[in-house]
Amino acid sequence: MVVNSLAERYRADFPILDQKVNGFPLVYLDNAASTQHPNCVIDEIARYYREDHANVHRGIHALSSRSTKLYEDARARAARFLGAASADSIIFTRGTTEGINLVATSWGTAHLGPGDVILITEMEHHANLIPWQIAARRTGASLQYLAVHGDEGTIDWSDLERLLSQNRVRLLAFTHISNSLGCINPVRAICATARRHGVTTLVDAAQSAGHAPINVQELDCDFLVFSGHKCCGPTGIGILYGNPAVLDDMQPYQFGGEMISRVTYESADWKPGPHRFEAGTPHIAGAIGLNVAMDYLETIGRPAIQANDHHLGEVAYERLSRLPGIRILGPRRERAGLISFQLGATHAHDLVAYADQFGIALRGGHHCNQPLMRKLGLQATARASFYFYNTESEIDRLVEVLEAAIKYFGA
Amino acid sequence: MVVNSLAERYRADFPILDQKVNGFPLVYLDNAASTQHPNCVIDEIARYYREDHANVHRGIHALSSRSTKLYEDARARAARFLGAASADSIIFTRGTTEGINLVATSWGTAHLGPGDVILITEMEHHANLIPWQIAARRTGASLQYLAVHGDEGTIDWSDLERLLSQNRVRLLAFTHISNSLGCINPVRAICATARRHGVTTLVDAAQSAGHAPINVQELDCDFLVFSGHKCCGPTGIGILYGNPAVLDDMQPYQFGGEMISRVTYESADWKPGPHRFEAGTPHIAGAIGLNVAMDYLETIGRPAIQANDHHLGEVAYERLSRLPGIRILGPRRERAGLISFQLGATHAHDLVAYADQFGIALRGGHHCNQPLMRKLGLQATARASFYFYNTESEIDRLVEVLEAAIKYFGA
Amino acid sequence: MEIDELYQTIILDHSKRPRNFGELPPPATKGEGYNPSCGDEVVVFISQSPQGTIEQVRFTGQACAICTASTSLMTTQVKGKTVAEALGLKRTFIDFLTQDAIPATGLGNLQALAGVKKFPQRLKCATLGWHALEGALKTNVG
Amino acid sequence: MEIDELYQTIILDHSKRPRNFGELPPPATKGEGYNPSCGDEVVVFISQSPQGTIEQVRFTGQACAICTASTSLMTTQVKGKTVAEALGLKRTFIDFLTQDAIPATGLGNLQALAGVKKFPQRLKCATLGWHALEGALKTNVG
Ligand SMILES: Cc1ncc(COP(=O)(O)O)c(C=O)c1O
Ligand SMILES: Cc1ncc(COP(=O)(O)O)c(C=O)c1O
Repeated sequence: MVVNSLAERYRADFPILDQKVNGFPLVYLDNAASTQHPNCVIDEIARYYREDHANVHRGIHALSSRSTKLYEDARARAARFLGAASADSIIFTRGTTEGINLVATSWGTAHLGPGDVILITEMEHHANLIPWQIAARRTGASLQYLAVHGDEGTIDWSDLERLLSQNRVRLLAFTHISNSLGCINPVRAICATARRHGVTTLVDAAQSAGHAPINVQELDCDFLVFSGHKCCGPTGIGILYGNPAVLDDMQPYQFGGEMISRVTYESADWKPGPHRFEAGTPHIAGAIGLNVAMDYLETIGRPAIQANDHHLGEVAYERLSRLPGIRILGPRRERAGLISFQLGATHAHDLVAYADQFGIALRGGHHCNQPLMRKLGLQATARASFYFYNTESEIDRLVEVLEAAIKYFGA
Repeated sequence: MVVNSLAERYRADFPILDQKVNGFPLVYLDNAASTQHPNCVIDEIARYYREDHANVHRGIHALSSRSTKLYEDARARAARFLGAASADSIIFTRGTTEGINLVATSWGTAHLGPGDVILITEMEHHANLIPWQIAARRTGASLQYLAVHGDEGTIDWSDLERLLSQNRVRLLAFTHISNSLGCINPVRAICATARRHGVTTLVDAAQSAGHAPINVQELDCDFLVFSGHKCCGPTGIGILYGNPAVLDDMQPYQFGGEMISRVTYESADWKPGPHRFEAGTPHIAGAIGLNVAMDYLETIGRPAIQANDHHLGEVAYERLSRLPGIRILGPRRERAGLISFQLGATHAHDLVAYADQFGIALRGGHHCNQPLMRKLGLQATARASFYFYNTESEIDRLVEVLEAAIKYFGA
Repeated sequence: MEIDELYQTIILDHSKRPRNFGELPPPATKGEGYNPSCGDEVVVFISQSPQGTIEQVRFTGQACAICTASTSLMTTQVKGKTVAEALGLKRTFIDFLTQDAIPATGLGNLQALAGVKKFPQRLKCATLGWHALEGALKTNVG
Repeated sequence: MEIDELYQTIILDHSKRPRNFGELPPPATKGEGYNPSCGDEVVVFISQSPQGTIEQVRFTGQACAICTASTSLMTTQVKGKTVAEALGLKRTFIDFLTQDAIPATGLGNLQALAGVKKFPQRLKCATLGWHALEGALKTNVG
């Protein structure tokens, strides 16, 4: 059975998809790097600049009030999108990377010291790895890893209990969906275990916020981060959710206007709430565009997107696994809508360049997972990643072109 | 003589200006907080999302190459816009505030220590003040101020020589144009003095980059920062220029994808050049929009914009100074295109709310200059700030409405 | 014209000639209100009777017309009330300004601030004095 | 079709059967090239004659077809050249790939990489081996 109902209904909303690349219809399979934008998001950004733009917060004239309202509406929407109890838990960032850096700096500096352990997994994106290496170096804490096993990329989560009992773990940071393995980590169970041990948790939801329903209160995590551009939103904007219990006593990350309460030549103190973490003029148009993107995704429904992802992921796995010499990373079942693979001795760069000549956009490289790639004995993989506007026939097209590539580059 | 040639030629490019606010034609005089956007900038952002968007750098498919090219073209344009010798000196940030925080953290931590002095002026925006308070606290350096004298806001720059001789000053950070006084500091002479003493310089060009020609090689500064949204560009994007001599050995600010060279589970090292300072997916659409904005400003010509600013600034000074009970900050002549004032006992908030009822957008408050306001015995001022699309008749309208406000709130 | 909805005659009157302006000496307690975005500052002083009612109330500060008038009007309303009544009035007043269709029952002159409903940016101005009052009420007499 | 411009027959041939593949023992010097964005890695080994010409050149590594072929072709071209000649050829080659209308004079087989001009994202791949060569040439024999 061919299930393409989401693509049938929503694909036309994405003007960029309706183009030819190198003479072939574009098949955009690089969604894990960045998704595309529906007309409603693009139009709202333009409308905002045409009708409402002014700086926020400090102004009481009409445009400034409108901008402030739109900006704060976006914050309230993000709270609903994540199931947060209050908009005060929502901090606007540039994206996932900045969110994690903010936590590593502001929370890390205050709560980590010699003897403490930061625990992450071996499958973390560089964004959820290097900030912790640096935090460890700065504070004297040590960084430990939950091991990833085999090409399936399994983590033995029962190990977590042991590691948390035997070490003074202060923070557990892990990805919800792996951007190179496509596996889905059991966030709720993991956070529950961490909670029992009094360990603070950070969930990297870069690959999941636009792909699966998320409720931070049910997940019971302390921090959760994602990027707008990976869920139909503008570039340069992202969200950091912080549990009020941890956020309230956190020091600011950057310093400047908007975030202060009282400033003298000698010292300054800070506003309460999320504003403390948003120094300077924020990316107003970004927040406003993200609001529309989140609204759009809610209209489609993230459970439907998730089901579609699973389906496309499994279909891709089935069809790609028949290719001679292919090595696929990640689990066969219950996988996210992305698939990372190596094809014989052909280098990922050549595959991606080849596919591009037929209009197919893949990504090739280490996907910001260098240490994991090295551990798996790989330098690079090619990756196809889907969103709800992709179709099964695009997967067929991918298989066709990969078959041709095998002939082209084969010995 | 009424000189409105720039407004006559360019005002129609700004769709937002053609609207009524509270039944009156909008008179937008809040440009120091954020400027408006010409159609070409808005259209390019939309075009980018409709035709070319993908993540940059890591990809070799067509959309990603186009995005990367557009993004790097913007960097090259910013280098030309600032007269920098190489695009490698240009770092994309969220804005002025982030640029200064980056320098205060990455440069400050490495170069400041007990006994060292950071020198700034008393007229700095919170963005160029609080980061240095924090850097001083973290490194044991001390923060000293060049005094501002009187309502004119004069700084006795001859004092600089003395301060630099008598103290171990490591960094001199100062604003080019003051956002509350409207005075213009002699950047070139200041940087030359600092250079003689081997002092690193940072120029806050938030209020000047879009208003005056800037050539970092002629100014001979080490760092210069500005925000896109204050010069017709998108929100969420800004530029940090760094002199290669200081940039090359600076440590990164944030950590994650795009900025690394080699990563293992134990450690990581960094890419050379500006990429080292741009962790994670950047604000691609922001950089691309800013490119168009800079191009647009170059077409008009910043010398012309500067002359227009001076003219509007002096006209405003003349006409406002006739109002009874007015107190105007900043110099009478050679002023930038902004004017900050207090009107009798009427609080700035009331003035601004009143003006808004007649379609005039002013800003009221401390303009992120709390300590300076306190020093001048003020809590808040109202501020009118101009750009090339403003006209003299808008100043007349402002005067009219302020006269009515005096009657309305007067004792 | 809308501006007159915000600055009703009584508001302009109270802002130009604030009632109960001044300080109270200890053992009166005081509470401060500060609005960082515009610099408004008010300090509210109260003295309580042995029965726990508000005996005297005064305020000082530098603030915009809305803030000054709202604080001035507040002082005229809370005198003689118990702590609980005063805090109840604060809630009613804030609800009146922030929620739709809340009747102005019991608000008296404070109704004059109804215009703030249309100017949400001024909400902080209109409530600053009340927050200072709450501070003063919650300060224990030492 | 454009793809064949990039992967000319000679490129595919050199990528599948790289020439001079392998290591050279000391006192040969080596230079490394690494492209973080895709993981391409090459190591180039050279030994010099007493006259200062390149006597032997080998390379190892794991890289894409463009990088492997370009490095393989490079090894066939620089053998017997002086250090200055080899570095000059590097410059000519890079200019050829990055600038318009540069004639391919003296590039020989290296011309097969002309397709890279249309694929600027692959420039790093095509030049990585040359950077490694430069590293090897500039390493002092200890
Ligand atoms: C002189 C000056 N410096 C710094 C800033 C901060 O700029 P941004 O808020 O865009 O980071 C501003 C603008 O508010 C300014 O006027
Ligand atoms: C799992 C994961 N974490 C973090 C990131 C970094 O996101 P960004 O580049 O938007 O900051 C990505 C995307 O590249 C990702 O896939």
